[in-house]
Amino acid sequence: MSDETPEPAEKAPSEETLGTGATRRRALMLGAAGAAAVVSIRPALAQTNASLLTCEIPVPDPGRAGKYVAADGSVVAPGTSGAFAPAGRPFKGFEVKQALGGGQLPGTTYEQNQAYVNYIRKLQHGTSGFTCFASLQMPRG
Amino acid sequence: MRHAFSVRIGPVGFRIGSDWRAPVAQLETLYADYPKPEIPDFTVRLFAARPWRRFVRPSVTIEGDFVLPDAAPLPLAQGLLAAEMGMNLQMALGQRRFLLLHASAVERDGRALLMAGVSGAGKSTLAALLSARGWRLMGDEFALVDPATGLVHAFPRLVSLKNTAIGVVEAALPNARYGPLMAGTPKGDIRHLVPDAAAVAAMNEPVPPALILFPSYGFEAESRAVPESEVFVRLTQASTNYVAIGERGFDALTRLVKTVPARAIDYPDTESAIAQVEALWAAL
Amino acid sequence: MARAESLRIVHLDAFTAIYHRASGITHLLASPAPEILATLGEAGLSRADLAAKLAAQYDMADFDAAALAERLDELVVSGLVATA
Amino acid sequence: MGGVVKGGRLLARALRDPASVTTLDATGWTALLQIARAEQLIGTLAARVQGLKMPPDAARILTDAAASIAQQRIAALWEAEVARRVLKPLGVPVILLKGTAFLAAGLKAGVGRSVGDLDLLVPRERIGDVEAALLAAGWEWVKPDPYDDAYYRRWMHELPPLIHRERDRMIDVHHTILPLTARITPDAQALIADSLPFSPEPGALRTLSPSDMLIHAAAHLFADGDLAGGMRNLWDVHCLIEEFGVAGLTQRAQHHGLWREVARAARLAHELYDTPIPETWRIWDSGDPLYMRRLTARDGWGRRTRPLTRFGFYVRSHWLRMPPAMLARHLWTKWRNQGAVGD
Repeated sequence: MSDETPEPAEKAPSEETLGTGATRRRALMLGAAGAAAVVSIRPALAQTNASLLTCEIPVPDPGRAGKYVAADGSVVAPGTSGAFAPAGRPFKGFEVKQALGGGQLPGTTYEQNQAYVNYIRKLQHGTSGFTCFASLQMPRG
Repeated sequence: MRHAFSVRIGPVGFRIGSDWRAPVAQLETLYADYPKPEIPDFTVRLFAARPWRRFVRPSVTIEGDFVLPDAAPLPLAQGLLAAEMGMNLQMALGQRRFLLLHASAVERDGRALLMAGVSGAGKSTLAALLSARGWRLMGDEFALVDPATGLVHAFPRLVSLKNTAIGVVEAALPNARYGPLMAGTPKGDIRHLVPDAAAVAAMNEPVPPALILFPSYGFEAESRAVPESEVFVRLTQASTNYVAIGERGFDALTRLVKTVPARAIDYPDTESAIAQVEALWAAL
Repeated sequence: MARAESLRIVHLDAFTAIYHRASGITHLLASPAPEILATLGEAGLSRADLAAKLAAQYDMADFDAAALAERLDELVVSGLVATA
Repeated sequence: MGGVVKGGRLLARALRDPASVTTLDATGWTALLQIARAEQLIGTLAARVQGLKMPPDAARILTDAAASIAQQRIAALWEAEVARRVLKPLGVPVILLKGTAFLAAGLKAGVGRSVGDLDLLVPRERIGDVEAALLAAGWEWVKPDPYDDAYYRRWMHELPPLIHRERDRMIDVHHTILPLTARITPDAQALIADSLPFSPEPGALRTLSPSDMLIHAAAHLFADGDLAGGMRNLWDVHCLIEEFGVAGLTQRAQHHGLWREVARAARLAHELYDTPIPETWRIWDSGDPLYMRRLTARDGWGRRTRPLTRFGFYVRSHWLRMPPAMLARHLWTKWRNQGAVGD
């Protein structure tokens, strides 16, 4: 079936291209298995996927508020050396999705990001943010 | 049908047919200052699903050009609500000319503020309160974005106030006109506020959007910028026709997201919300 | 052999919003999906050529063929990439 | 003038003779648009009257309708394309039916036509493979009710409807064009054998031959429903006859055991839309007036009128599909499962 419309030269100011020229030798991470990089927008009357992008994961969960997060993701006493202070705000599903794919959580240093991502990976059922995290792991729906 | 009423709200014409006089009489009173369409865009029918239900425990079934299955009938005392729900449903399911955003909108100095959010976030209340402070009410439920121009068109239907918001708005707008108080509806107590004369007089004037807010009620006052991708996703989910209008919807929404700043605001009470809105607007 | 379809593309901070003309579906892509799409192009490439071209263009610290296959399959499932 | 012609007849006149709309007043336009929407023919109407002089409100509403249909077309063709990609490895002939076929083939019947579900025809002996491939590619059962499921599998001419969990689109996979319970059994093998590919590529989707398309449209109108949406079905019949003529149609329809249905559809289409059919086909039988009343039963508010005719057709549509004992069992099971539904 003929379904290809050639891309016309667009005049809309917001129009951009996937151009690769400017990104030569930039780092590209393929990301972890199961961390989807494509979300399809569904009609609002049947929303599932898109809400994942805005669901929230607090680090750590409110039950352990104030505690620090160690490099391996475990929750430790405040002030433990080598561990990181709690995140200033909960992370959105889409931020976590990106971090799982090799990106970085906003407002974090490299090591802090690793620790938080490890924490999120270890989330257990019943912990705040688990449902959001679990949904992110589901392959498209 | 036995009784009929028609009205044009912003750019959209409606025709409502009813088995009963009462809902039509209420619509005639409340929409008295609105124009009539020549040919309506949408039709809503309010009827008795069984003939005797016109008289015995009369219950109003809602139908129209576009329907959701399993919409429960309402008692006749809530016939006005049935009519409004029917009109909203036609917009939500049938609107194809504009990108329809589930958002309230107000205008000042020729620019629009959009307030999007889930039900209960206070969209209608904030829009009504801002209208009491000199903003022009463009609509409390739907904002219509024209894909061709990017302008926001007004849809100033009756403002639907629920539960505690009724008292708050009545206090702020003591001289406004209101519909009957409908207690115990499926959405709680409901009372409709008639948009003021300025809102109706200017409803044909579209304006460019200048700020998008995502209010949430019940938290300490706070405000943060919302990144483009999140605004985009939130608005696709706040739109009932984004997918149905295809590439025009993509163009309209990406343009909106790229050109208009967006912030999420938390507020503990309406007074604080109004102050935050005015401050953010002043800082634009 | 895989090729990218006809698209409208707008970059939104860390994401790329893509309107796929043939399906009418909007997708939101995170890295590395947009880069894979751009590298494939509408002309298309074999899987081996895609891997080689990506490696030539980008510094790929965690490259492995299985991970690339998974990313590519995801794009195929979404309809954004057609396989021959 | 506009006051005389009402209901479905008003819509039929506008489709048959687009210039007739220039005589309509606002009330006439309101009724016409309403009826066209209710009959799912507003996109067709928009295409027919495009460019004619009309009130600005009507022009705007029809422009919106045309845009909406254009988007539906994209979604419908995409659904077919996804099915093609998923089923290609099976090496099974996959035939598009009804609206999607009209769109894909660029037929007149597809112009402005609304298309909802995707209807496919595949060989009966391969339907299990097709089902498995679709389930593996993200389609799911719509109805969890085991009675409905068993009913479909045992008696209908299709799989229970499937819906895609990402795209929310339905697909109906058929292996013939009438239920197995119907007393008529069309030659499904001949339908497939005479189907035509859309392109020479291997694995291309296919369409029924023009005669079979028309026969299917007629069968669908009378045997497979209660005449709901009949005006649109007849418009399909009209367009197919206009585009392909009627040569060989009689023999082919007789071969499938559907000549009676095809002849009636042709007569009704001729009556409503001036379809060009041979003089000898135009003699009405005693049932035709009833069908015509039923087809055009709409008021200016878009409501179905003439409820008695409607009820008769509802019973009839089930009667046609099932032997009486089975009908009783079906209605009993349906009723039992319905529970209390209030008044």
